[in-house]
Amino acid sequence: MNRDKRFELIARADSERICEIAERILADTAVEVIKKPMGGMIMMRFRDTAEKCIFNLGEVLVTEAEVRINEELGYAMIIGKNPESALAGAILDAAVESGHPITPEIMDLLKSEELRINKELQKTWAKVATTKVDFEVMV
Amino acid sequence: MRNWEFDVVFDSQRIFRSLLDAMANPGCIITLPDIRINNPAANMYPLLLLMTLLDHEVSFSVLDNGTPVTEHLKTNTGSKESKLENSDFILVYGGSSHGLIRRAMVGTLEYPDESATVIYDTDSIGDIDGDVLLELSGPGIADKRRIGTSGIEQTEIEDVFTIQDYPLGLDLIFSDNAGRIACIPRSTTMKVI
Amino acid sequence: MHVLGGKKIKGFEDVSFSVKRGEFLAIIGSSGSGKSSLLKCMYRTYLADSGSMLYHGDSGSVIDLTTASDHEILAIRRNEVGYVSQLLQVVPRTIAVDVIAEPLLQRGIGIDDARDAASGYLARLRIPEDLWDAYPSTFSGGERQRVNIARALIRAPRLLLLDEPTSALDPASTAVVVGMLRGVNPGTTMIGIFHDLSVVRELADRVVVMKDNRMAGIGTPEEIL
Amino acid sequence: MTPTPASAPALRVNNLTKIYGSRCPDCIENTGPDHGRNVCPACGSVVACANITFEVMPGEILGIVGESGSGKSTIVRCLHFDMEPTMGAAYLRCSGNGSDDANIFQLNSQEMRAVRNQHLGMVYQNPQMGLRLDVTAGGNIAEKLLAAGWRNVGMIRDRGGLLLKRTEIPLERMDEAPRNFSGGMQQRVQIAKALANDPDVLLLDELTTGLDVSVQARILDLIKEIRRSTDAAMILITHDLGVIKLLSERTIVLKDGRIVETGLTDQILEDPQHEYTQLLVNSVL
Amino acid sequence: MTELSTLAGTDSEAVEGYNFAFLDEFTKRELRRKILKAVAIPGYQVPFGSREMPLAKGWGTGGIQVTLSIIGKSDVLKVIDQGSDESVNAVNIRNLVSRMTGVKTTSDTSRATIIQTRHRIPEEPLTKDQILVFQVPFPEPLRTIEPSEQVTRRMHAEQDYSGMWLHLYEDIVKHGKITIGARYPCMVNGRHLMDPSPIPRWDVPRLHKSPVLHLFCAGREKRIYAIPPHTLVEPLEFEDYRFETEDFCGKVCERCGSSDTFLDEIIDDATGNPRYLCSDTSFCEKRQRGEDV
Amino acid sequence: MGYVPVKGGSEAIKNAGRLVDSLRSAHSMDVSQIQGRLRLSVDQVMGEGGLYAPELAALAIKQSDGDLVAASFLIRAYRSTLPRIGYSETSDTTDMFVLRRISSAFKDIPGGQILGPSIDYTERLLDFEERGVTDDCDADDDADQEFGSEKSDIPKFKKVSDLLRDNGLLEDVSADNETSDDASNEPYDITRESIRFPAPRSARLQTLARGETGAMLALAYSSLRGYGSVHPTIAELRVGHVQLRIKHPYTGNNVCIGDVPVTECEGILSGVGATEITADNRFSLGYGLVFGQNEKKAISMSILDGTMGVSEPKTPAEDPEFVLYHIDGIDAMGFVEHLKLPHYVTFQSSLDRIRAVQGAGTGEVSDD
Repeated sequence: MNRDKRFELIARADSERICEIAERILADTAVEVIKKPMGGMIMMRFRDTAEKCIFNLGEVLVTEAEVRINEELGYAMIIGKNPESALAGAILDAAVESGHPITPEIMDLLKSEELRINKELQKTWAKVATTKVDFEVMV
Repeated sequence: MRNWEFDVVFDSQRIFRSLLDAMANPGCIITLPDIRINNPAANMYPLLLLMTLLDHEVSFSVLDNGTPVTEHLKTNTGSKESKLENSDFILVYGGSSHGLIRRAMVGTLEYPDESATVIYDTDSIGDIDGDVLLELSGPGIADKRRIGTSGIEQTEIEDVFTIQDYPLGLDLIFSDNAGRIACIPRSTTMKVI
Repeated sequence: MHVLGGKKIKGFEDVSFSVKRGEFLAIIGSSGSGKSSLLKCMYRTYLADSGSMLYHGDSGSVIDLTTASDHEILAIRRNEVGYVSQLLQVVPRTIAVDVIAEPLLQRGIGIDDARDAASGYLARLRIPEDLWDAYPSTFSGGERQRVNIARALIRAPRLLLLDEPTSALDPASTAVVVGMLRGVNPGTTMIGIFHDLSVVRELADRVVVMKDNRMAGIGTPEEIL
Repeated sequence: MTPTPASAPALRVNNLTKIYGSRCPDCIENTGPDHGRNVCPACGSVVACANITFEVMPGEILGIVGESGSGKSTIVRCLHFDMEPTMGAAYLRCSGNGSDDANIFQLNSQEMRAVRNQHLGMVYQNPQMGLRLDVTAGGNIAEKLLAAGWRNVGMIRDRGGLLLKRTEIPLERMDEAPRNFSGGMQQRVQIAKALANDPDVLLLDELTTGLDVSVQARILDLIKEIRRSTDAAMILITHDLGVIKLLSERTIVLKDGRIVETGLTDQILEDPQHEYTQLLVNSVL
Repeated sequence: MTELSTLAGTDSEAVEGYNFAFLDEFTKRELRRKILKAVAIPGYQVPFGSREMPLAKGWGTGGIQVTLSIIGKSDVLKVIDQGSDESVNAVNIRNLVSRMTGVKTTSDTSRATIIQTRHRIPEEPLTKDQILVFQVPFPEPLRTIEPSEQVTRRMHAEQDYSGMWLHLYEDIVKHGKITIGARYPCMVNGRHLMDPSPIPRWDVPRLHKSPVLHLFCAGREKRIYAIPPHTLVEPLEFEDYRFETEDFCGKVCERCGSSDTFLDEIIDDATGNPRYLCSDTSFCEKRQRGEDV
Repeated sequence: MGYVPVKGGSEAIKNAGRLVDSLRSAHSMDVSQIQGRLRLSVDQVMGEGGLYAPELAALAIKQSDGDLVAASFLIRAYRSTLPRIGYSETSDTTDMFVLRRISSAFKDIPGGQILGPSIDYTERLLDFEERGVTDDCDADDDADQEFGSEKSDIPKFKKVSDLLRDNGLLEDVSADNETSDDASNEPYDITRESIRFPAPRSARLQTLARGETGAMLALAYSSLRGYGSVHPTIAELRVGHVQLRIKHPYTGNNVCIGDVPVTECEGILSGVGATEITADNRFSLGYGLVFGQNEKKAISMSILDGTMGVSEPKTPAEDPEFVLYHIDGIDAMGFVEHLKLPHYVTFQSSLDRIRAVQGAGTGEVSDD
């Protein structure tokens, strides 16, 4: 799992589970907060499909945080206003980078989160698929 | 060396108020608040002004004495360096742009504000003495006001004259070594005496 | 005034003559012989294809009427050259006195002065006073032609071009017009087309004869007629 | 007052060209009377007028004739800054406006407005374009005076009254909105407005088109009166040779956006040189 | 509290709280740059990217953005609406600024360094060390005669104000007088026509060559403009139809007895007759106390 | 005495707020209930507030007693306090996780018509059983059973507009737009710069995206109904999730931090009146995209995008200044409501004038 993938999964993972691991890291590891979790906005840019013109749709509330563990930086950004999750995410990111012993556990968590996320998508899609109009039948 | 930090919230507010005072009272000599920063230039005051005004929404260019100052401004403000023709802010060292100032943005009749603000790094400014003596009148000045500056060339002032075409034009800020500033916005009528 | 080698398709060609200051030159010839075209070329209502017409102005300047700029022509029309057409070109909605006064107004003379001068001409032409404020379109042919000539004379032209000014007139009116023309300032040069040879005898110093679109001769009335 | 050939033209126009559309290098070559079209076959651009060069003297009325679509209105619209020419220059000899070296098409919009306010008058075919129909007749004239810096209501009303009288609008209608006026009266108000600033150049665009004959006649007489009493150079745009004959001493004939002939009006009418002019004259007479 | 929430929670300042003077620093910078341009081109409306404020649009969002972008810890703020420090809008704005900055507030005109106002200029003469910030609903003086922004901008560019003059002329023709009440259009520095915000005509002459810096801001319409000290501010007027201030026909304030102030006219509950009181309440109180103002 | 609030304004303001509290029912309401049950209100508030933040939007709705414009306004004001961290990578809806996708132009489209979550096709009858019923939290699981959950690949759907374009039925997009990347074609940002006219397309789309649903609906309707003649056929209406992607600060790669629900409408502007078929005999499209599920706004946006493209505006909906200046709910609400503020001074000024004019008698101006 590369860093990008890890970042993405941390952003989408269950907040409680992330925080739980982060607490455990904090218990035995010196974590330096570089960027306190801060609410901010990302302007969402779209390309319209009529004239392919790029425009600003609107902003998304996010929280980002940055920490350092043993000279290794960790960074996380999540959608919404949740300073704890963002900070926890950054701690997990830095922990993996710095080779923290808890790394395998983090990896397991992220993998299981990935499965859960996919499953939920599947489930939603399955529901949506039932609303597809079958024209053959209608005729 | 002690690490002087620029307080983005409060230092820039105080500097801005000095600048506003100076811009509203052209030719009036205003002393900037006592703020010190680490910087690569001999005279830190023009940089203080720019750190107050610049951000990623605007662009600037530095004439002469370029690289370290430019880099400092880029890192500390997030502002973009750009060609003089497109710069919102222009910092001129050595008292002359050697005619380049004539290419600076002067705005359009619809949007005269889309024009450059020019900061001159000067040796000193004062009420009566200096290499160039100017007599000013116009908004912000009750009757007439005199200002003298050293370290700026008269030809530079004359170049600015030629492009001031109210409401189009440039707004000038003179900044000297002792932390004094004086402004000459485009609305000011000036003559060399 | 010199007309040299003028040529015009279906108009006239090879016409050369000169007219001295104060001289009255008559042009005669059968209809279609090119007389009228010749006169109109002098006034620039027609454009000559070749040749030249040198007009010696008051100031000693010489203008070639065939090549002068439109503005030069307009200037001499306004100040030096008059043209009397066969019939009065009626100026709509303008009373007689103003028709005559108009050239003076164009020169910037005040309306009252111009009307005074025009009234003088109307009196000399023996137009009844109650007609002065009437529209010339209601006038008889003779009256109209008198107005026409007055309108040309009021600017005291140095050169007056007359295009059959009497052709439409009865004998009495013709006599008045002839009288007027004889009374014109002796310094005024006149070139006129006439049908009535008795008028020519009475007025002309010299006569040009046009035939088949060419000049067939020039001389005193005695020599020609 | 008398203009002489030596006096400078009130207006000089050089190579005025207006092209609508994308333009290609051959637009001008591909159009004009020789081709009988003003639409460029290569790029579809419309060459409204091209290479228009002429001058007008103070006090002179210059007629510009041509059928609709010949580009005549484009010329005055460009001169009045209602539209921007594609190419060309125009020079005004403005009393007191400095040198006449300046191509008025290159002035900035503020300067153009000053030139228009102080030196130009325009009468459009449609009074709606030249008047604010809901502002009083007096107000319409006042607007022009206000633009030229008049700041005394009494004097403005005196001048307005004078102009209305001159254009035969009853004074008691001065404070009425022209929307309620007849077409002829609206046109006369428009003329009064155009005259308000004693313009050096008066632009008349089909000013009698669409009016009843008797109404036309009064307007034309008014123009004659104006010629006598002012030194304004006038450019008279019309498709009506009768109007030209009555008012203008010189005439330009326009076809497919080009000048095909220029001359004294009587010469144009009696001895037309260009085939097209001959057709035009013959079809009228 | 867990270690994590403590670490994250110390950011209550950063996430839950607000920056000094509410606005983020980028916003302040933009406003400051635009204010400087506005000062450099007196009377010209500088467009800016107005932010939503915790006040309704039209309730002083422009004025407050300017106030918040210039205010510092040592400033003393006064806020008035209709001349009064206690008018609902003034209270609301004063509370907001005070909460967001902790600066001192005052109702005493002479003690304030920044005065934010809606519809009035304080009666007490102001000094060169004060800044007057106006809340502006309509920054565009030409809007009365032309709805399109594109067109009015061009009119300013070309200094094409004859339409406005015509409006006054027609007013005179119809009513015999210029009938503009508040928001009387003024020429600034002989170049730009300006809307002085809806101050009464009474206050207009006080803008002319005043020693104070005046900043105007319209939040909804996103425009900033300024009149520097000692600037020509001339109400549009004709030689024979002069600009006129409100006439109180010799009425005096029934509280302080002033005859030289702008008066509020109030219908008496009991009698139904008009009564007159100073619009500037702080000034009125000073006079009542016999202070020299 | 006490007409002019010399003292006591502050007190009255405090009490006015208390009075509002007293009118609120005793039942407290959980923000998550609003978020879960007033789903479309939340979406509307996020769109008009210009900030995707469902929890805060629900809070805003609660705080504003259900006044959605007021709630959007709370969101906007909150926005002003947040720094903008940056811009997302430019996305489009091609890779959308589709919840709903219909076309009214074609009976069947590749991928099919997917009705998704919609009450469009149900009767509008008040359901009295809903009254007083508390939400059953287990209902969701029951539903899951009903829908079944067989494994299937989640499909991506080709856009109907692309199909039209491939068949040469749509206007070519300008080459500038097609090839440009973010850097060379910086879109206008109306939250940073005040809009100016003529407005670039990017400014138009952004203003529409945060416009007030009701105002846009009314203007779009005016054009459909007769004040204008844009009457589009919906090529495709999509509701679904798009990924929010940013550049990772360390790796520099394009990474996804989550999904944002949006509604998109592409209207084919052909057939009726002013929106003539283009010069090259093709259709043109009007575009609408909004946060959350807000179909009437997305459709209105696509109509207004079309009306504002008319070269010679004749109706309000065709005049970009008219549309863009008047659809902002927060601007409009604030300014209309500001009339409640005291205007004693300005009215006094007007009184002075009307008395002066009345005193002057007739409006005649003497001519001497």
